[in-house]
Amino acid sequence: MESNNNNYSTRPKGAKATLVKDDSFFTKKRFGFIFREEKKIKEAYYDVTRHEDLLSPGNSACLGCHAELALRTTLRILGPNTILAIPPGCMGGIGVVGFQGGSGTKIPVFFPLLDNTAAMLAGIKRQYQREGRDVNVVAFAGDGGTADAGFQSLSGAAERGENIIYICYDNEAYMNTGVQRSGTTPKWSWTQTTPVGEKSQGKSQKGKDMPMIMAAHNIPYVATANPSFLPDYIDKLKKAMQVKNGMSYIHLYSGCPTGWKFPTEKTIEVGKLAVETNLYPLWECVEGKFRMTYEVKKRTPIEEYTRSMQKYAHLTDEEIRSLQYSVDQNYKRLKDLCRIT
Amino acid sequence: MGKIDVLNGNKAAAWGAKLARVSLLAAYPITPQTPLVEYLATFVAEGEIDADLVEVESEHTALSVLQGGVFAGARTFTGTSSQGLALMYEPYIRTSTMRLPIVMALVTREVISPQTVWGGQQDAVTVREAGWIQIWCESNQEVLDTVVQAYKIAENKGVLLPVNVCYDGFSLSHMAERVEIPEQEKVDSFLPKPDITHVKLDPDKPMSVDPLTAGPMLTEFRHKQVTAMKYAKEVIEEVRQEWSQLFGRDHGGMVDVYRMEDADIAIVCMGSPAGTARVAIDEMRELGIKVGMVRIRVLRPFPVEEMQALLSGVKAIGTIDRNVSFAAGYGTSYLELRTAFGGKRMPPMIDFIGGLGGSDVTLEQIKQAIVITQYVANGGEYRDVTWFGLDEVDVDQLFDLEDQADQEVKEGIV
Amino acid sequence: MSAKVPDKLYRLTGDDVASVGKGLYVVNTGLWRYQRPVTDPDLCKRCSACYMYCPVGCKLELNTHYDTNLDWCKGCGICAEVCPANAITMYEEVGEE
Amino acid sequence: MKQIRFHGRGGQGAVMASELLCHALVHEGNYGQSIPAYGFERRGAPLEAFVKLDSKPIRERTQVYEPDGIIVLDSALIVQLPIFNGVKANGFAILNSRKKMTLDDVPENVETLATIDAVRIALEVFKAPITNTILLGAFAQATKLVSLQSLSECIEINFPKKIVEKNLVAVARGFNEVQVVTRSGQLQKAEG
Repeated sequence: MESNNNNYSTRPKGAKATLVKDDSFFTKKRFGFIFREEKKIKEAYYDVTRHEDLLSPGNSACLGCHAELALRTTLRILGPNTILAIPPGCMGGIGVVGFQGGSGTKIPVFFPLLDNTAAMLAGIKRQYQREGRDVNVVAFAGDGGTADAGFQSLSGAAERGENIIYICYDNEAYMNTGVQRSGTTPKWSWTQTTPVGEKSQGKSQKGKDMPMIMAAHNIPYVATANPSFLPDYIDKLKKAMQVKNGMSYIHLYSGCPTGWKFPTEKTIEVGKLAVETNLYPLWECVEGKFRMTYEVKKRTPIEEYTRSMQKYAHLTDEEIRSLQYSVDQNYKRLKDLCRIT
Repeated sequence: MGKIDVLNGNKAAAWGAKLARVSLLAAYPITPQTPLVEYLATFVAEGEIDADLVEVESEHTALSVLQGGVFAGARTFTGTSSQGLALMYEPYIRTSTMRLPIVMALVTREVISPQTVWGGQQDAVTVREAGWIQIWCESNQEVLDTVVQAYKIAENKGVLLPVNVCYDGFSLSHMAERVEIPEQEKVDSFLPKPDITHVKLDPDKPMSVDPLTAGPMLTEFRHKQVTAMKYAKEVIEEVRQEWSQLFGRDHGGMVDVYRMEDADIAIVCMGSPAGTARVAIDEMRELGIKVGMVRIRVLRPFPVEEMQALLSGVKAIGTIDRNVSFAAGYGTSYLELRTAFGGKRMPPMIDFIGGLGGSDVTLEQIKQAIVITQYVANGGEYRDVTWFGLDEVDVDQLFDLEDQADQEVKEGIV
Repeated sequence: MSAKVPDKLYRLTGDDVASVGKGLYVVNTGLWRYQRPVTDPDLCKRCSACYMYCPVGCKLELNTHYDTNLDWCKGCGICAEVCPANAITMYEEVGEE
Repeated sequence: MKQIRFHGRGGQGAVMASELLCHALVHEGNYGQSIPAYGFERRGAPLEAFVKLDSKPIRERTQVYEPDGIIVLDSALIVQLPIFNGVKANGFAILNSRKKMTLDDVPENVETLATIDAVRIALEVFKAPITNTILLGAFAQATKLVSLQSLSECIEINFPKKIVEKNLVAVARGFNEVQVVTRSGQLQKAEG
């Protein structure tokens, strides 16, 4: 727990309130779920505060960055006995590995290449295992470093059963270089390389389902998680840390106010909507057995999600219906998987 | 006295790694390096090497695994060739900038296209600006000895650079010959345990590795890299001395010199053709041509001072290259020699390109090269670069044949 | 064999031979803020939601409520949004103390 | 320096034979080089391997173009391929052949001709047509360039345990049962 600090926040003289609540979508406040999860959040709070914040207090992440939140939480759960790989991407760009002779974290951290994260971690883990030391060896990689350029090395490491924790923060595009499409960019997303125009409605292909692909590698632990649902994520991270017979893979939804174009204070809410619409269900696959970890009682229409950000602003009703269909199909398939495994 | 065995180049390299007591291995098979991977796997499977062998899915990953291992303090080994090296290029450069003392066998081969799997030196010379030390071997004994020596050079605190032990694909990698395997205890006394701390990922002593580094700092690091490369020359020489005292074998330091004491002309080459050149030199000396050889044993750092000292006084130089440089259409050793003299007065020099795509540099070709170089030494004019197999080499025209000695030399070539 | 004494003075990199980071690199993100969160201690229920969801990790637990360390707060407004008690209000930074 | 060319098929053990011969030469304190031909040889495809031997270190790093003799592991290759190409004068040929061959059947530069029905012996010893060590035994008898004892010792050192015994029998039978004829007119009987 932090000690008291004299620099408390007070209202500057004459300053007006900036986020005025009314009924328009972008400002309406809808965080009922936090009431429901209040107890869990308090429990998670005790988990999180067990270790100090291992990330530098100041880094260059955008305002409202979901991934920065996730990374801070991740390190506080993993603790100081951890070696962290941050391949090129947003987290590297904001200075997590450091800048000019300084480190962005209080634990050992390094830049692998964009496409060799899992391989380098495998080498580190193998050597420490030889020496009989149990160290958390963890990747925190973007979707480009995971699903695209980094996929071969990740797939190889998974198949070889390397005992590493691989976390992908998926903000659905190459955000560090300024919003270009990636392999996980969903259909119809606007990006700088899939612009919307006379002959284009954004990306014309579906994104690849990275967590399912990793589950198909038959590794001991695969999960999806979302930093808006921190207690769920913390749970999964702890499970991942327990795995000793192969790779753990966690796919993190990672909202991006800059690249998706929504107000910075809405990050948690957008993430919440992704789950509540069944677009991004929270599940885990332990030794081949699928299980939902967060049951959505009544799914929210996908339109609420698409309307919450500019990257889908161009969608027609027809396209939204088609999107709804595919969301429902995916969800049904997942439920079936949970049932039959 | 060690054990005498018959080893091909790949097995000699594997023995070198075993004697160096590596703890982490990762390699992906590629012709002609493939047997090396199999030998390493067999050594590990039979418990002869106490190491982890990571069966990677590509060369890119092979080198990356080793980098991770070094970050955790491991002594590592891998090997590759040609396209594998090309695929490895991204982590390859970084190995030298991170100053990781990784040793890698580079079984030299042509690069495609055209589609080929055969020997040549194009792969290795192409990456000579990637910051690795490159040591070129002539025999399988040298391959074994050099792999062990390479760790001592690479892990020296003033060097801390990765080393490629280059040996010609097939000509050495698949050719088996008599090799003496040194005793483990003696190697242990020569090569201490690795102590790599300048980049170490250890939760007990956290640091970040390779943070963003801008101009002024990067300039200093680059300068340090170049300084280390220069210093490596001294270390290579020291290691040579120590090795020859302990094991009684000397393969040369930066260069390997043959019959240069009284030489009028010099042949300069690299890798396996040097062996054939020795035979050619002996034969041509019988016929009265005073020829010697300077073998480029270390291509990076380049033996600039050694070359100047050895070659300034000869009357002509003939370089033999199993590779080409696209800078000016010469082979690499020709180009590097020109740079080594840096505009200073140097003897006339001609280049011979041969042995590409797995063809032999034959005894006859080297003898021709010697005669042509002698002709140039005598003031004759000859084309700057001769491509064996492509350029017609008519040595008849070099002789007026009134002289009995000329007649003998001419007959000696074929 | 010992390490070679460098022939240049390395002002920035000292004894390091490769680029490494020792000591913490900190960006002064307090300067980024155009709006600041202000917590009403009377309304704060100490549920810790703001603490948990602050991406910058700049929330402070006090005896009475959760406050904000303005050295690092970037002013994203997430805390104000997630607070179930509506105890946090965002105010514009007007450039005076 | 003596140079020898092996002709065989992928899978018949020509490369293994060339390496074993090399081992035996080194075992005797000599120097040897064994060089497989480099290509895409698959099982059944004709291939070559080379051995160079000398009493001093061999520095030459080239393939063999003009061998002092040839060893042919597969009888069909005798008619299928120009196996005598480049063989030096006073050369030798060690042939696996069921047919009894005479010096009239081979080019004039072959001084020493050794024939042996290695397949029959192999089937008796291995129950499979593995002829490489049998031909090496025949080579030792016909050329005296290596001793049977060295070959046998190197088989014991280098071969996997379970095939050592049969190969010892094979190399000895090759040595003892080969028929050697020379141009100087003499029929040399196997010495037994």
